Amino acid sequence: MTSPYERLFGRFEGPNTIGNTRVFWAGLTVALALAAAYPLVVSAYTAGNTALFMLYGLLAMSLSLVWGYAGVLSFGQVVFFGFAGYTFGIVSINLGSTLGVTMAIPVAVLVATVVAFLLGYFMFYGDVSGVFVAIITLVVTLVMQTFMAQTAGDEWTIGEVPLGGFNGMPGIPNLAVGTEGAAVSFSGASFYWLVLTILVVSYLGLRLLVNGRFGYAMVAVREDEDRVEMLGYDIRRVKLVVFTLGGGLAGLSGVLYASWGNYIDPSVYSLAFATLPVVWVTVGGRESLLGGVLATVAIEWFRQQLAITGSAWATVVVGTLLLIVVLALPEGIVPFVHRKTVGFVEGRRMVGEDTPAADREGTAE
Amino acid sequence: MLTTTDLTVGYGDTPILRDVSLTVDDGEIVGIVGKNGAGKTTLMKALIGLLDPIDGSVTYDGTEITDWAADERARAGVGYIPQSRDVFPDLTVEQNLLVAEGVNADAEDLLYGTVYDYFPILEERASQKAGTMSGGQQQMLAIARALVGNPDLLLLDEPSEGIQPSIVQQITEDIPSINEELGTTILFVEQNLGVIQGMAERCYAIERGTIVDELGADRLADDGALAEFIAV
Amino acid sequence: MVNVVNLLFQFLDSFAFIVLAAIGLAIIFGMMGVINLAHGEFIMVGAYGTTLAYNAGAPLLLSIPVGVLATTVMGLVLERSVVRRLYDRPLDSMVATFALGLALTQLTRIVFGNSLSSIGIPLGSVQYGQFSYSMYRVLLSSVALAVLAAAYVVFTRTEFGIRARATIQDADTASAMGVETDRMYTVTFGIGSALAGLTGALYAPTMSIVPGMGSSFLVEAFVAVVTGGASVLLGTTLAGGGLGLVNALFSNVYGTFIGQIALLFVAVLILRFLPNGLSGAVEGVRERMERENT
Amino acid sequence: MSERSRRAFLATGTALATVGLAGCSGGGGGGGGSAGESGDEPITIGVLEDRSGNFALVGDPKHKATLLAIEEINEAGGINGRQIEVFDPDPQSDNQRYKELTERAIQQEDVDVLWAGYSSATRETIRPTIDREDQLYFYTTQYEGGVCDHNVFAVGPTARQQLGAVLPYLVDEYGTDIYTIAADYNFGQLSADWVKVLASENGANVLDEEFIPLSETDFGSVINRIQEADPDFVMSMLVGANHTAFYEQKASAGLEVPIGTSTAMAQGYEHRRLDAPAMSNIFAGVNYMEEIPTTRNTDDGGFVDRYFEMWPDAPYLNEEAQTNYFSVYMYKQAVEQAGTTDQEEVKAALESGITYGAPEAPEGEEIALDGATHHVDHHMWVMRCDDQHNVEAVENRVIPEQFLSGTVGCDLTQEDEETQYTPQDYYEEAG
Repeated sequence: MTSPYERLFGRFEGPNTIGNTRVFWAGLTVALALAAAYPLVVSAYTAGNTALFMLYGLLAMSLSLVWGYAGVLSFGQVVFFGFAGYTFGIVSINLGSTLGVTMAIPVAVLVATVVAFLLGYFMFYGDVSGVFVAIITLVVTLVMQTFMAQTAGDEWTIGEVPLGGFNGMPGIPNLAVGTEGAAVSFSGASFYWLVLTILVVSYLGLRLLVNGRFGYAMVAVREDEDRVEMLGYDIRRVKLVVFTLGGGLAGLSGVLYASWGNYIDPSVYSLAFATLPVVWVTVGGRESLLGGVLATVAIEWFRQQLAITGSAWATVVVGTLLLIVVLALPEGIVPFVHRKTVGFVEGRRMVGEDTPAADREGTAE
Repeated sequence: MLTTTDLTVGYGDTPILRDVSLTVDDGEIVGIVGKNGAGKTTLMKALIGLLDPIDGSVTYDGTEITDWAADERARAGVGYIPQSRDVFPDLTVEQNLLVAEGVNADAEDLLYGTVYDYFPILEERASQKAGTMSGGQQQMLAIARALVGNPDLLLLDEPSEGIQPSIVQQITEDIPSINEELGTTILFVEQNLGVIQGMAERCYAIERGTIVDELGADRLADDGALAEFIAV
Repeated sequence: MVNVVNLLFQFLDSFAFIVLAAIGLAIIFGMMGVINLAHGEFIMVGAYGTTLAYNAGAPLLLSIPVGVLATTVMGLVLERSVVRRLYDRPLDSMVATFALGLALTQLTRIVFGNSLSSIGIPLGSVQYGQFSYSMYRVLLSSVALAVLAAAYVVFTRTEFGIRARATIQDADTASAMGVETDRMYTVTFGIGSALAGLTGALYAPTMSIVPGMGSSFLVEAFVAVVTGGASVLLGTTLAGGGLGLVNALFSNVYGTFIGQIALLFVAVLILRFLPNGLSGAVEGVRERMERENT
Repeated sequence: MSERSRRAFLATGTALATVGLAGCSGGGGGGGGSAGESGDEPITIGVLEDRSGNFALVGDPKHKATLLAIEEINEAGGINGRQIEVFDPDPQSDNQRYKELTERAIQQEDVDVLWAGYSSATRETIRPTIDREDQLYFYTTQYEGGVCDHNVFAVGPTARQQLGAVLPYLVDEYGTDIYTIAADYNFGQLSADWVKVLASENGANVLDEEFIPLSETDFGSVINRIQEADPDFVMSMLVGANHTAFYEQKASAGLEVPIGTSTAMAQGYEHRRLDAPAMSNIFAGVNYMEEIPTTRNTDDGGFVDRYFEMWPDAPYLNEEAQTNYFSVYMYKQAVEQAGTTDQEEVKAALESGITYGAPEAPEGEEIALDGATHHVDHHMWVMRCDDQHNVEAVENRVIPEQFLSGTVGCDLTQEDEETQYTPQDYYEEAG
């Protein structure tokens, strides 16, 4: 006997996600309704500005997936983000029509996905693991920054579009879907709704994924690679699939980013920007898909407010708060709050199932 | 020499050992027998200080050491031979021994001569990386390493596990003679009938995290009585 | 036309830069598994300490130890207060060190302004034909070699080094052997910090002293650590030698732009074909030879 | 041919602008008719200059000098009796932050005029927003030149003006063989092109040119290559903290060739920061340095005195700071002339040809804003640094903006454009 509730939400629920109650879904629905109404009550500037934070949230979610769920310490989500942003610019400006813009979206995401696949293939099938993944992805990021900053010359022109070196690539069009004459173009509030929709669809899609068979394999890989291997899974394949998927998501975020500012430059590959997704996800809670998104919006809003004050202490404050969160709340804010409130009972049950005492003793002996 | 009182140990809040009370006197060789998963390794880790007890106390040489860290216990004279040996693979044999020189900070001199007498192969291979040696050789190194600082008490965690029989035999003979020559008190965990009978003067039997029986010399000689506690 | 002396000097220069940029990072990463994203700021602190001491009237030879000391003390304090809580959480330690770096850069700016007046490069030049080269930059290569040798001796020939390596390989077992593992970590982190500080101190005369100066070492440092592989000192030496040669050769013939591109390209090739890095490859060969001999 | 390719380029530019506009739904209330016509409402000025991050060294003086001008104007009764308010967040040398803050300045803070950014990259980041909102914008850095945009007043000197001051002087003094080193990004590449143009105009030749990555700090091979080429002088358009190392390293290596530059000293005051004699025999072509000997600048109560009275701890008063300073006054004049802060009317007033007695101009002279190109005919100085790091003026004259007006025919009073021309266009025009 399945209740209507279970039929509707059952596949989105499981021990791998936080929020498996009616209250959660009701709350989420209310929150979404409020979020959707938000642009109606604020200025176009505020809506557009919030859309930027939300598209960063998608980038954070891609890292939650690969790091929080599969335990792959990727420091290079911005690589795929940047590849997609640049590709979107190159393709859309070259084609120069609404249809061209529409076509540039899947091409850009595909390029990011392929780059993630290649990098992932070479790491995981080269048996690189653990913290070495972090350092290799970090190096790829830094290499991309150095390389893209040097593409100022005429020889670095793809079609009609110069890569632009340090100055970056201006003139990237707004997102649009359709052909000439029958097109929807996104900016201001409509861009906000587009980002919100993508975010929600991605969130629900990832909940399906992590609560499905493959999701269990992912989490198992994170918890104990050797045991997963003994159970007959190819951990390299699991990691590669997750990493590639994460790259695609980061790429989608990069497309949104490039069209938001009509601009992209090599600073997307900088150490500072590369660290941001890790910061968001660490603060929000890496094992919570929603936590990273919420933390992203909150942190970016806060950082922007500090910049607006023009205070010299802005970055010192950011650094100090970050340090405090990392030290005081190792699991991140959202899982912490969840554990302290609704998840108390549920959480105990999950810990109990996940790591039975006898199991541990068996390993120890 | 060593006493535990109502010792309760676990990972997080989940106890694995409950209310373990045991005593080892000076110069004794005491065994602990039990099945896989009974809590033997947990006990050894708690005794050397790698796991913090949830409750109860540990007394060593008349001093309560319940809150002492592992390195403090080692320097107070507790030698430890971990399960599955755990030598430092990238260090040479000699360097492995050097690391443990601090065991028993009170000892007058280091026992390089003695351990090389017992295990001459280690002197031959002094500059070989420990990770490249066979399992038996690594076990000898682990024992030698625990002995080199001349400990007063030696904790041995399953010395026979995964080692070829000839070396198991050698270890079974060496340990009692170390006990005799150096006066080292020995507490070991084991599942191998021959090793237990060859070494132990008496034994505690442990099941599901609690001590269920104590076996004197007479019952140790009885294969059947012993097998009851170690059969998997 | 390649001038051999030019090439040699440029190689020594690149070698020194790569080795010194990487060594502090490599020791902290290789020995402790901590990726110190504040590495650039540690270098900056070394440079600031040295420059401030020099500007206060101390001779350069005395100012360099001041920079090293300042960085070491800072490293020890940070290890005790922050880093040690994160040993088993590598990405969290990246976030924490990133946050530290962020705050350090801006604090430096608030306290000391946007730049310090710099120290001139000492020692003058060596002349040969129509060419000349800065003596000091060449001399740094011998310092780099000396640092590598000293680090090698410390970590393989001293009791501290052996205990520290034992701790890194198996902290529990090491502590059960009487090793104070906490102290090993602290001291190792201190050594890594000191070397980062030394790098800053040594390069202070050759660079613009600004709060963000540390970032110019990061690419070389991380590339060297990754291509060097797990065996830290050997890896850093090989990376410095190999990448330094590539960089010098291509810079010499085609200019600094191609020199940088070539360096990055070779680094990618190494990662692709030698997943265990240069040191992994060399040790693989050595172990095979040892097995054949025994 | 050349005319056609330019048209084609323009067409692309327009198409892009249209795509941009097509996507803009309503856009927000900034732009043309924002501020009230009358009354005592304050005028809001947006000042986005870097006070932290990589460009803080050069950005901080820009911020300070702008505030000085505003304070002076407010104390003297404001503009048409209206006080000036400032929106001055810190963009932290981060282009993304610039983008966000520009949107905010225009849409949320409703600024009447905007000063923003040091690097060309920053300018290009925010220019789409500026043009979408038709925001009056002053870009004050010395730069590569060529921006012809009806919303942008690029009032700093261009590469052609800076190099045009120093290069002919060096040809006269030292000879005709030039070696160019430049930062490997748009500014450096375009500046190097201008060196070639100016070399041919002055009968000199460029032996070789080298573009150096912004991240490079090791100049051993560069120095060797210069020695091999043995030029009469070097033209250096190196930028940023990393490249500053070049001057120390060349001094240490004993390279003594004269160096002409448009970037060193006037912006990052290397002659104050570096140990002598790193900057010895370096000639900067600039419109302004703290040391230029005009009465408006260095006399008692002059610009330098007023600046350091307001900012006693400031390290230096740099080239861009002066440009920010005088352009605020030019804006004041334009508003007074237009009688309103309506941005289109203020632009028209600026285009009518404002002149101002800026500190860079000697007593009795003024500098003129060229309405057609939105650029300034600067009074340019050649400043020489000696081995004690003292700076003296060796030559000075007015050099008008020539490229946009003379070569490509940008006339914003006649036709609104949003283009940036490059030396490529120069060659095409020249045939």
